[in-house]
Formats: sequence, C-alpha cells, structure tokens
Amino acid sequence: MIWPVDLIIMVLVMICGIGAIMVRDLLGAAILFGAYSFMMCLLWAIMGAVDVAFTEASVGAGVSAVFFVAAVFRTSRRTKD
Amino acid sequence: MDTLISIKPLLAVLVSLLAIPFIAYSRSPNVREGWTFLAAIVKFGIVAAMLPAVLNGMEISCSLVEVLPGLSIAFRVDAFGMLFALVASFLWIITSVYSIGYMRGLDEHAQTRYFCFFAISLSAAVGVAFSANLLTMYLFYEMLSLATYPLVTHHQDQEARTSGRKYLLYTVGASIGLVLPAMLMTYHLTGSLDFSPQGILAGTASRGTVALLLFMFVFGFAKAAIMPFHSWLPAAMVAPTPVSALLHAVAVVKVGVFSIVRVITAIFGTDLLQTFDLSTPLLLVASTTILVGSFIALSQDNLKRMLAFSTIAQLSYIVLGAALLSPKGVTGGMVHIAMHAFGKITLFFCAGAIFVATGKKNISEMTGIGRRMPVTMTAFFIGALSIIGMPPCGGFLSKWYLVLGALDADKIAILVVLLFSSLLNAGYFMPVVYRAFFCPPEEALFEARVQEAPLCCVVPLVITAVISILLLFYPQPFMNLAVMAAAKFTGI
Amino acid sequence: MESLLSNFLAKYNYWVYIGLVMIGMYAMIAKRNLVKKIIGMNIVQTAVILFYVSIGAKKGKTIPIIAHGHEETGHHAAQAIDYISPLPHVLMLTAIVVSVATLGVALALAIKIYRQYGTLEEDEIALRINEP
Amino acid sequence: MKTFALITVLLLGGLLFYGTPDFPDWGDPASPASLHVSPYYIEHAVEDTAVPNIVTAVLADYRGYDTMFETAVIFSAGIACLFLLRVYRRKSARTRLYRHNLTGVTLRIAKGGKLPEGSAEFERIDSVWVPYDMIIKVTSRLIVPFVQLFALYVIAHGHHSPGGGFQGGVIFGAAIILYALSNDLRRAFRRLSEKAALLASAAGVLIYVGTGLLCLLLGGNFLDYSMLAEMLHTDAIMARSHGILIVEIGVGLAVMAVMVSLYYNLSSAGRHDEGL
Amino acid sequence: MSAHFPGLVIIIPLVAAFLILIGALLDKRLAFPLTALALLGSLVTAIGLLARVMQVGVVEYHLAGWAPPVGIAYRVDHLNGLVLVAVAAVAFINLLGTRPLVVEAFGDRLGPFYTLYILLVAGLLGIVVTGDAFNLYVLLEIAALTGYALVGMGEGRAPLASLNYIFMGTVGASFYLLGVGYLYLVTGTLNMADLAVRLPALYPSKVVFSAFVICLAGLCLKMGFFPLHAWLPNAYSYAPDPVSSLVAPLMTKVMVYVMVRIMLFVFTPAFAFDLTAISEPMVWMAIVAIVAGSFLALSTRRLKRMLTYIVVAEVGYMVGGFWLGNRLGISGAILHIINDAVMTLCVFLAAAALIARTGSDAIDDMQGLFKKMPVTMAVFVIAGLSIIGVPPTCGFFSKWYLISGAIAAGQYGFMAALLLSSLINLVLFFRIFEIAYFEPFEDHHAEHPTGHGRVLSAVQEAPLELLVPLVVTAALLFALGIYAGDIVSLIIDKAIPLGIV
Repeated sequence: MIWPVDLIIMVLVMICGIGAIMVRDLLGAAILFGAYSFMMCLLWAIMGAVDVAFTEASVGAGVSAVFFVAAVFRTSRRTKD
Repeated sequence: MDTLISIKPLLAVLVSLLAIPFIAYSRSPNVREGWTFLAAIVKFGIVAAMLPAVLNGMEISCSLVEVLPGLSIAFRVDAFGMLFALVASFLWIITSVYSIGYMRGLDEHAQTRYFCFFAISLSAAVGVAFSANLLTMYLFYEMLSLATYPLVTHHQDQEARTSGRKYLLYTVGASIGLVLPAMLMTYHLTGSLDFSPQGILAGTASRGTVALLLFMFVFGFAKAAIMPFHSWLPAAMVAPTPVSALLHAVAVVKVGVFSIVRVITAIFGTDLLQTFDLSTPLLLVASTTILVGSFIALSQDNLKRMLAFSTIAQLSYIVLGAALLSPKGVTGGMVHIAMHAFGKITLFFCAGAIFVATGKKNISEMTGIGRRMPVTMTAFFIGALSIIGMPPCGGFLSKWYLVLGALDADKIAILVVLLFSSLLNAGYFMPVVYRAFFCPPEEALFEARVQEAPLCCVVPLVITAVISILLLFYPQPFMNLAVMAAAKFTGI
Repeated sequence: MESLLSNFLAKYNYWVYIGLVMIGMYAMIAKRNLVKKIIGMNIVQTAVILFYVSIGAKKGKTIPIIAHGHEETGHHAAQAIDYISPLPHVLMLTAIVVSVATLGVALALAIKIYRQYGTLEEDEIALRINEP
Repeated sequence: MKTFALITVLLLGGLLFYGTPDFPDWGDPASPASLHVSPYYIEHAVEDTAVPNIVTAVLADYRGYDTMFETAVIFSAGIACLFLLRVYRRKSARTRLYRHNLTGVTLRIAKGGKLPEGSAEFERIDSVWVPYDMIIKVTSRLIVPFVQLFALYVIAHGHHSPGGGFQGGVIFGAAIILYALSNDLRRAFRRLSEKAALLASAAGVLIYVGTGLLCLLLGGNFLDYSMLAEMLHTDAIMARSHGILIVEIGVGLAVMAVMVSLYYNLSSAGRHDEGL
Repeated sequence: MSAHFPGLVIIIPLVAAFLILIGALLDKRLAFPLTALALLGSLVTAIGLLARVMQVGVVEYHLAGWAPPVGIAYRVDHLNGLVLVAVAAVAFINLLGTRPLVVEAFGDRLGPFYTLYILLVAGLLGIVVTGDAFNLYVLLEIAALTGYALVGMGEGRAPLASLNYIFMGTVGASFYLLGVGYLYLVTGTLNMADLAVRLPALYPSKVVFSAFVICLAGLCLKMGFFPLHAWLPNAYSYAPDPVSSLVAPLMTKVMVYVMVRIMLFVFTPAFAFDLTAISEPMVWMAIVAIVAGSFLALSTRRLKRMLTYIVVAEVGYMVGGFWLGNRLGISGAILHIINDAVMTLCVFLAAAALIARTGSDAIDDMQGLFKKMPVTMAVFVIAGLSIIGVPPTCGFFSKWYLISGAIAAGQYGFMAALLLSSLINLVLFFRIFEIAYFEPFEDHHAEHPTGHGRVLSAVQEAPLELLVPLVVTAALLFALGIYAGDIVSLIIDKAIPLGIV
C-alpha cells in the first residue's frame, strides 16, 4: 500500500463519482460511472480485496456500464441536471 | 350464591342468530315471518325457562372461550340480566307480529334484510343482558350498534343516511372513544373485568380516576342517550316504526341504560360511589337530561320525535334510580326498564298504527283521530298514563320506588325533579289524547273511511297496553327480580 | 491537534466512504433525472461496499489466498494474522451482485417509464401525469 | 429540493461521522472484526475444504447459503427484467433495413414488403443506421472465444486464485454481450436464444439448490457438501472442494445467462428485434 | 425429516421457483399448480415447525453443517414460528384467490409472474426464519427485488411508483447493511445470537449507537414508517391487484418483525429501551404516523389508496406498540403483525374483487354493490370492522393489547391516537358502505367501455375461486380474534424475552 497512489485513487473515485452525477449528458454519466467503478475496483485491489475487485471490474466497470449505455440508448441522453 | 353451569344463556343468545339463514333463504314471506316468529317464541321460552332458577336465587353461567388471559367470552344470568332479557325477548314476539302488519301494510322494501338484522339485534340485546363481564358486554354492545345501522337506515334515502351517520358516530364513536379506554383502564387497574355484585374497582384507584372512569362509562354508553350524547335518538326516528319501537324504546336504548346500571353496580359498586360521593354529579346529569328532554318533548310536533325525547328523559330515570344508590332507588330504576318498555312500546305501536292507517306523522294533524281509531288511541292513553306514572299503570310502581329511593337517600331535590318531570310528561302527552278524543266533530281532520290499522298492528298494541295495566297488579316477576338484584348490589 | 490529525489520517478510508454515501444520497434526492438517481443509488451501494472492504483490510498483510495451499495442507496451518480478513470480501461479493441486480431492474423500469411518458425527467413526468 | 437534499445529506453525514471516531484504526490487524470469526476461516479453510482461496471457501461453503440466495437474486433480476419489459406482440409495422453484403448498399423495406431475389446476400441491419465496420467485427470475433475461455478458467480456477462462478459467469456473459454489440442482437440470438438463456439461468440456480438438496437427502444438512463424499468417491474434505466447484459452475451458468438476458431486454427495450 | 423443517420451509418454494419457470416454458398452465403445491408445502412445513417449536422450544438449523458463528444458522423460536405461519398462509390464500385476476392481467407471462411471486414469498419466509444478520440482508433484497418487479407491472403510474420504491427500498436496505457493518466492525460476527452475546460489553461505544440508529432508520424506511412512508402509497395502490394483496399484507409486517427481531434479540431490550433514549421519540413518531396515516386515508377517494394509507397508520400501531417497551405493548405489536397481515389481505382481496368487477377503484363508483356482490361486500364489511377494531374480530384484540400497553406505560397520547384512528377508520369504512348500500347501482361500463382493459363482463359476484379464499380469510379474522388469548399466552408470551415486564 503506497499512500500517494492510494490518495490519488481516492481523489479520482470522488471526482468520478461527482462527475457522474454532475455531467449533463447521460451517456457521459454512464461512462463516468464506469470509470468510477473501475477506480473503486483499483482501490479495493489495493486493499487486498482481490475477489471483490475482480467482481467489480467485471460487473461495475463492465456489464453495469453496458447496461447503462443500453438503457440510455433506449431512452434519451438528455438531462436537465 | 349458587351457580348453575348451563348452556341455556348461550342458546338464548344464539337462537335468533341461528334463525337468520332460515329467514334469509325462505321462499315466501309467510315462511320467513314464520321463522322469525318461531325464533322469537323459542328465545322467550329459553329465557323464561331460566326464570325459576334465577328467582330461586341461583345464577346460571356459561363460559365460552378465553379470548384474553383471565378474560373470556362468558355469560352469567343474574336477576338484573334476567329482568332485561325477559322484557326484550317477550317484546320481540309482540313486535314480530306488529312488524308483519306494519311492513306489509306499507309494502316496505327489503323486508328480508329487515327481519335478519332485527334478529341479530335481539341476539345482541340478550347477549348484553346475560354477559358475565365487561368485555362480553362490549362485544354485544358493538354488535348491536352495527346490526341496527341497516335498520335505522332502512329507507335508504338522504335523511336515513344522515341519521345513520349520526347514529353510528354517536353510538360506536362514543363506545370506541370512551368505553374502550375506560374498560382498558379498569382492566389495567384491577386485572379483571368480571362483574361482581360489590364492584371491582374498590381500593384500586383514587377518587379522580374513579370519577373519570365513571363519566367515561356513563357518556360512553351513548345508547342511553344521556345528554349531551342524545341527539342520535330523535334522528334515528326515521327508521320504520317497529324498529323505533323495539330498538329505540326497548332494546337499543335499554341496552345503553342497562350497561350503565350494570357498570355502576357491578364495576364500581354502590359502596365505592358512596364513599367517593360520586352519586351527586351523576344525579345532576340524569336530572338535567330528564328535565331538558321533557321540555324539548313539549315543543315537538312530530309524534315520533316527541316520543324520542320522552324516551331520552325516561331513560335517565333509570340512571337516576341507580345513581341514588339506595335499594329502593335501584329497584325503581330497574323496574322502570320493564315498565317504560311496555308503556313506550305501546306508544310507538300507536304512532305506527296511525301512520299505517292515515299516513300522518304530526300531532297537529291528528285532531279527532280518536273517533276513527278508538282502540289505538285508548291504548295510547294507557301507554301515556304509564309513562307519566299514574295508576292504574305499571309506570306508577317504578316512579313510586324512585320517589321512595330519593327519600331514603335524603335527596329532596331529586324528588322535586321527579314530580316536576311527571307534570311535564303529562304536559306533552295529554294534549295529544285530548286532541284525539275531545274535539268538536267539525274540527276533525279525518274522513269517515279512515279505520283502524290492520289487525296485526292493533293486536300487539292492545296486548302491550293491557300488560301495562296488569303490571301494576301483578308486577311479581319483574319486581322480584329487581328487588333481588337491588339487594345484591346494594348489599342489603 | 496532532492526535486529531493522526486520527483523521488513520481512518481516511472511512471518510471517503462517508463522502460517497453523501454524494450518492444527494444525487438520489436532488436530481430529477431518473438515470441520475439510479447512478446515485449505485454510488451509495458501492460506498457501503467500500466501507466493508475497509473493515477487512490489514496493513501490510497479504490477500486471503493461502500460498501453496495444496502442498502444506494440514501441516502447518495458516496464521490468521498474516492474511487480510476474508469475510467482508465474501459479503461484498454478494452485495455487488445485489447491486447489479437492482440496477438491472431499475433500468428496466426507467425504460418502461420512458416508453410511457417519453421523458426521464421527474418534473416533466409529473406534468404528463397531470395533463389529462 | 436541493436545500432539502443538502440538509438530509448533511444530517446523514453527521450521523455517520458521529460513530467514526470510535472505529478501530483503518488496517489495524487487531481490530475486533479481524479477531473473532474470520481467523477461523483463515486457519481452517484449507483443512476443512482444501480450497486455498479462502474467499471462495467461505463464499461457497461456510456461507454457501448466502451465495445461493445471491444467485437467486440475480436470477430474479433476470426474470424481473423480462417480466417488466418483454413485449410479446410482434410489431411488423416498422420498416426494416437490409444491407447487401457485397456492395454495402442499404435497402429500406417498407411494411409488408419482400426482399428481392437472391436474399441470401442480404443481411438485416438495425434501423438505427450504423456504418459497417469491419475492424470491430473481426477483432471482437477474434477476442470472444478467448474471453470465453478465460471465463471458464476463472470459474474453474476459483479455488486457487481470485475468481469463481460469479466473476467467470459475468465474463462469459460479457463475451456474449460483446458479440451482440459488435454484430447485432439477432445474431446473438442465434448463439443463445432467449429461451435457452432462461433455461440456463434456472438450471444454474437449480444446480446450486439441487446440490444442497442432494446433501439434505443424503442425510446431512442443506448444502453440507461432505455428504457427497461417497458419491464422488473421495473423503469429506475433497467432497467439499468438489461440491464448491459444482455450485460455482451452477453460479457461473446462471450469472452468464442472466447477464445476457438482462442485456437482451434492456438493449431492445423488451422487443428483442434489434439491439444496441 | 422434521429436523430439516427450518431449511425446507424456504427451500421448497425456492426449488419450485425454478421448476415453475422451466415448467411454464413447456406449458403455461403448469405454473399455477406448481406454485400452489410449493406454497402448500411451505405452509405445512411452517405449521409443523411452529408445532415443533411449541413442543421443544427453539429449533436451530445449521446450513451447510457449519455451526454459527462460522456458518449461517436458522433459529426458529416462538416469534418467527408464528410469523412464518402467517406469511405462508397469507401468501397461499392470496395465491389461490387471485388466479383469475392473474390470468386476466398477465396471461402472456404467467411463468415469470409466478416465479417472481414465489421468490418473493421465499424471500419473506427467509427473512423471518434466518438467524444471521447478513443473510437477512440478502433475503431482504430478494424479496424487495421481486416486489419491485411485480409492483412495476401495474397500470398507470406503477412503473414510476415502483422506481421510487426501488430508490427508497435500496437506501433502506443499504442502511441496514451499513448498520450490520458497524456491528461487524466492533464484534467481528454476523450471527444474531452471537452479536447479542458480544454487544453488551460494547454498549458505551458510539459505533454501536450509530449502528442502532442506522439500522433503525433503514428498517423504518423499508416498513414505510410515517415520515419515510412516501414510497408506500403509490407503490401499493398502483401495483396490480393480485400483487398489492400480497405485498401490502406482508412486506411492511415482515419489516416490523425484523425490527422486533433486531431490537429484541440483537441489541437486547436493555440497550434498545433503557440505554438509548429513543423509545419515547419513537412512540411519538408512531402517534404522528397513526394520525397522519388516518387523515391521509380520509383525504383520498380511491379505494386502494385509502387502504394503503391505513397500512401506513397500522405500521404506526406496531412500531408504537413495540417501543412502548413493556410486555403488553410488544405482545400487541406482535399480535398485530399477524392480525394486520390477515386483515390487510382480506381488505385488499375484497378490493381486488370489487375492482375486477366494477373496473374502477374510485369509492364513488361503488354504488349499489351490496346488491350486486353481497358476499364480497359482506367480507369487506367484516374486514372493515376488524380494522376498526370491533370485537370479536381480531383487530380488536391487538388493539386491546396495544392500548393496555399504552396505559401501562403511561403513554396516553398513544392510546388517544389509537382510538382516534379507530374512529377515523369507522368513518372511512362506513363512508364506503354508505355509497355501496344507499346509492342505486349504476353501470359505469356504459360510460367508458374501454376505460379499463380488465372489466369482466357485467358486474356480478366475484368468481367462486376468489370468493372461497375471501370467506376463509374472513373466518380467519374471527378465529384469530377468538383465539387471541391462546396465541398470546402460548406463543407470543414465550417469544418475548423474560426481562421485559
């Protein structure tokens, strides 16, 4: 565990999280959410939770993001906030 | 006190309930009314069969299920309950006959429903009479409130709807809002709700609590129409007359006062009320109701409304009797249940008969009716006498005992109230009789073709009128029961 | 001051998790777009997972897979102190599955809503509902 | 709304903040959570189940019951999505697009129209027009088998390395989703139809539950894999290890099928005609 | 075999869920009988389990053969034995009754519907039976997830309501999970019994208090306790009728059960009632919930919506009764879980029948229904009386205990709220009875023949399939009332820890 890496990832997690809810485009939000999940996965991997990280990588960053994109594709990208 | 275990009380309650499927699925009106009649007679038979044992000082009890720890649905027939059950079940027979005449005479709709709910109401009334504890009583009390709702609103028009609302709101509302918490508080204080001749609250609560409970009970049993919880009764007069007669002169309102007297004597106990000196406020309430009720009755033109206010006043006699806490007063109050029942039902039957025969509801339209319907109006006269409390009618007896009770208790004010209210009673009844009989022929409002109501209507009112008179001379069953009950409750 | 700071630093993972829960909740309450709300919901769920994972962490210890497990079976047992605690990981695997399942259903509903009202904005939906 | 949200969030933050100072320090090996139950797992997992990956051992054996319900959760998500979105009425009103494979010419065929002669050379494409992209198609066609193989490896090797049924299942599902993304939904259906996916998801969970039930019928408690020893001709410990493998396969199958089924329903909004 | 009952009660429906799906792929008609069979099996097992608990006391079942706290254990005592039977029975009766409605509404997706239905029931049963705090979360989610899907299939605003339900439900469940995490953080265990042993030493810790508050907040959210009830009315009233008659009786009640379980058997009464000063505020919140729920019910003229507000008020009853913290109050709350489940089932089933026949759920469209559907209306009246609290229906007896508890605890405000709510319920139900009784029947189909897609021919008595369960439920209301004393003394009394007076 190297603390600067840790710190950078945490900051990135926060940024991606805030970005995902702030960005005014749902497709962008979906992608940012994927990035958020991936950062989270890195964080967990650093903490030694490899299985959880593995799962999050495949589920959060992978399939969930695809689901979001699919849903956004079937609805609309538009968002007011 | 000997106790008999028997299912007779249960049977007495269930008879009319069991009759309902037969009534509901009868092919023809005749069969249906036949079943009603049969059920009424069987019910009376069962009640009467228990009479000798009760007169011998026995109590008959029957416990069904224990619904709550230490609390069961149980019946216990004592003298007081017997008195009331006897009146109610006997009058059901009479009223059944009358109903047939009235309902057919006016060609009312939904008669099957009417007879069904009538039967349920009677079950409930007898259930209240025979209950061994407050919980059972509450159960049947609520059952009665709900079962009479379709009867009150029988006409299904706007007026019936409003009255039905009022009726439910007062009776069920008060019982949920006041009786239920009072009952629970009692249970919390004493751990029991069984009726006991000496009361169960003694030694468990302070004066303030007892007073609070007392008034929660007295006002909570709104069927007794103690002011200010009285206004449902005149409103409920929209019901068909047999309903008004049986339920609002006999079963419903009497269940109310019966419950109050029961609670005063068997939950609080006369001693406790004496100790805490709570009879005075109770007397005050009752007296107020008597006087105000009578005054309002004076001003009524609608015959049934007038009778309703008269009932309000008369009911408080019973409460008054119990509140006197003296043996004679209690006896008077109890006997008044029977006396008033016979007298008032006669009056209601008369009002109904007049309505069937002429379609008139207002007193002012009844000028000269005595010439056309002499039997009915004679019976009316007798009933009125009984209510006023004049010999040769049964009413005299109960008033007499009430007066004695008041004297015993050294409550001169109550004496004055009683006498004054008798005057008022005379004041609103006599003009009706006078107008009916003693008017110049030219003022009479009725054609010659107006005749007595159908036989089914007339016979019952004659019977009740005759009984009203007979009760003065042969009051034994009721009198003995009342004396026994009063002796037990007051411990003398 | 020193202790406060060290206390702060010693638990920094927990502060992150609190921050993420707050972000997620804010999105769920304040945002009017349904997909945004769903994202917020997922952020809350991952924050909880982060919390659990942080419970299990042990500084400087290794991942909960026993090295050369097969050769040493039964000989000298693994020392609990050497490994990161596995239980929270197990729980969180389940929680991740739950979150993706919830996500699937939520998105399905969002699509259904869009099919019905033609928009994902809550205020616009409210307008559509009140229209007829 | 925003102020309300802010207030709520701050209150919540305060509540969470309130308890935190009493937390054991992060990463403290002596925190109570690390001292009570989990040491048992670390110290006994191998001798109890012969699975070096403690997480897998706990997941599929000690707390296998949780995992069974986890699988049931994902299964119900699949069914829920199907239940909510699936549209069974066929809408033929849409115009369909066909592309001539050799020339890249796109034909728009109106409702009720028919394809010209030699339809074998035409391929139906999605109505949202996307350019034909050789690179994507070919690369993903190349990648997909390897991804699938990797997924199987992850499932099978969950005993020794990170991974297991769930991760493997997701990866396998992702491979099929990738196939569907790079080609189109109709082709994916040819590989794994809706019914097959449903059947596979149910079958996957049934493998799990069935294993548990089998243990119960063999006289043990539900999911007590050691009861399988006799059937598998091994001792109780290896039976646990094998039992874990069996249920992991079940989980993998179910998760794969559900992920694909979720994608089918979400990407086509339940119509199952054309996807992303 | 009876040793496996705690497991079987969940496993039977769970296995059935997958068989139903596979069966329905072969033939749609297989779905219903399979579901019925499985739920019957579950019900029988639950009853057997309760009988066993009453004979021998607490029954434990170690899943996968691992003893707690290492493995997951089911622990069945009097409390969950009773709730288990109620849940299984309600689900079974509702299943039988709603078949015609389900076929009508979901004829093309019977397989998924019944699969979700039985998974929901399995989840609820699991919540009740489990003795592991985290396992409870998983089961909670399975019940919730299937619930979202079923609710979301209703007409009109149902999807939106369901999505809101998802948000609230997920936050609630996440809070619960977080609370459990806090507890795990300081104790290292997830088994409820083990937690109860290890927690007392940690009571002064702020973490435990936070865990307590967070758990409670999550559960309150899930059960729709008043200020957090916003999702409930929409979700339950827009849900398809066969679903709302399953979800409304069970979901909130099971969540109340979870609260009782967690507070009594994880935090122990000593902490929940004595060490935290939270009982009093909770009772006051319950009072607000009851009053608000009742008045909200008064303000709507749609039948199902009114009933859902009543559910909100009833949740207040149970929560308030529990937090009175004395034996009577808690008995009342537990008894009310059972009674309210049956009462709510009864009203919602009756409402489903009425709505199916009239095609409208506006109270004003119920004219003349006493004539047209006498049996359904009679059952509705009985259920209404039970909700009002008229003896000898069961509603009276739970109210009895609740009020007794309030008096014993000196919480007269709670007593007043209960009585007020009874009175308002009286108004609510008699308002409906009046319309159905007084006003002549009007055929609304003539006005908007295609307004509702599920109008079944002319208005007439509900189909026999629905009537029989209705009548059975109504009979149950009486039976539960009459045996209330026995239920309390034989079962509930033993379910409450001895320390509570």
